[in-house]
Amino acid sequence: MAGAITPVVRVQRADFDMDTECAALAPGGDTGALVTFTGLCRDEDGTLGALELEHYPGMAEAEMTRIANEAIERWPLTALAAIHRTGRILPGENIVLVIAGSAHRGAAFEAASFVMDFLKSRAPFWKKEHRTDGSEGDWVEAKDGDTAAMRRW
Amino acid sequence: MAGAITPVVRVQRADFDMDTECAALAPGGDTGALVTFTGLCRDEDGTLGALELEHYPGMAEAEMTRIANEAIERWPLTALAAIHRTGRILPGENIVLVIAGSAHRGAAFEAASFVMDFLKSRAPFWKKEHRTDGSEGDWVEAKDGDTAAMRRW
Amino acid sequence: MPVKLVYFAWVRERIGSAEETIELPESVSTVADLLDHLEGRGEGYAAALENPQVIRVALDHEHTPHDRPIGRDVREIALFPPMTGG
Amino acid sequence: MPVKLVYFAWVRERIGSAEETIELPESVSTVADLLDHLEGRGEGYAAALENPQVIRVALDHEHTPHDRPIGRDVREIALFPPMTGG
Repeated sequence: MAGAITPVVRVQRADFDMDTECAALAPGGDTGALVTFTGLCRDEDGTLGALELEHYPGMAEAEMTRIANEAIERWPLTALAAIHRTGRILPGENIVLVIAGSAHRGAAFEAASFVMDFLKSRAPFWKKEHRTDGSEGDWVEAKDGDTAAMRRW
Repeated sequence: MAGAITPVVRVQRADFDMDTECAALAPGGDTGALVTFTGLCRDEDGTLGALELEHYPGMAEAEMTRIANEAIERWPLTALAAIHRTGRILPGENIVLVIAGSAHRGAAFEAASFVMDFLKSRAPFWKKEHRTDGSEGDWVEAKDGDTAAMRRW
Repeated sequence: MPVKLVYFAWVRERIGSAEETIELPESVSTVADLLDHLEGRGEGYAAALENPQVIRVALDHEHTPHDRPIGRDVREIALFPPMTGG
Repeated sequence: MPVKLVYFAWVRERIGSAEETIELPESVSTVADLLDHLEGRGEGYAAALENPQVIRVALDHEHTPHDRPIGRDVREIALFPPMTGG
């Protein structure tokens, strides 16, 4: 890549859609591969009413930008975006979107996977569960597997 | 997974869009991760006028379905689609779309990557290049790296 | 027994035909035998099949190695170069 | 020197406050010292910080290990549980 690209990083309450975000990236004529990752709110067999997504304003964007720039250093990317929602999110709704573009598919897959692994373990977001039975749910606990996923890079 | 899903497999001239295809899959409440791969026609620094995509009707769909079903056997997927365009495709246009949904991100990333690797080396499609200088281009040659990519699975 | 042959990409261009139906001679038992037989059918075939090891063959829509016999029930045999889709 | 403390998720809930500005005592040099100091400030703090090893700390928006000194120019210190975004 001649000249490193600038990643798109956003934290927002509103939903996003993939086609709009990919088009906005305008990844250019050298892009042969575009990988998107969308993280969705699972319904936990009907027991989950909603997730409440809390974040650390300022640091969330800063940390996402650090992760994105690390990916841009490691792979020859033509486009990179990381968008994370906050607030109340219902089962089936989108939580997070990562887009990685490159000339070839290997770099696009790896960069998207890398960004997601680091987002999970390093970006300051926390999920609280609200149950369909009306009881206040718990804060979601971090998974050991997520730290392991990050360490493989 | 209770009950294996049925993959969506299509060969078509028309373009596709990711959001429509993902919505049509209706991946269900257990889907926490949705990975898409889009293969695009690169402009080869302005020298490529168009790609002509030839395919073997009948076998293309059959082979894509075999690859998709193999992925469904190997990973706990909630959704899987593979859509490949044929005919004349201009630089910047879409060629292929793979979508893989799962409860967790690892399976979705791996399944999408697996399907792409096998599509490249096993699905009967061939690309011919038309040059911007008007000369008839060559048939694109298969890359050794693509066979290697397939063998890692 | 008549069998339909279909050709794709530069195999099709060099042979100069997209499909034809031929009678398989008794001497043709495996896929490799068929490629040998076809190569002798003229200049276009010879050009298409000069490096038989790169030619991919599908029997009734399934990839098939060159050392496999061609079953008596096979109806369509496809010859083509390595795939470059995706 | 006054420093702004911000709390998130169950750290915020247990402490019962989202942010406050305190004067860092001379005895507090590292991040670990700060956690020790805060734990003694009352029941809510004790509940939030009973397992200090799980608490993540950011100095001016950067993740910081517990053994690091807190620089004199630090303006905002955040305490929170392990992240669960994505």
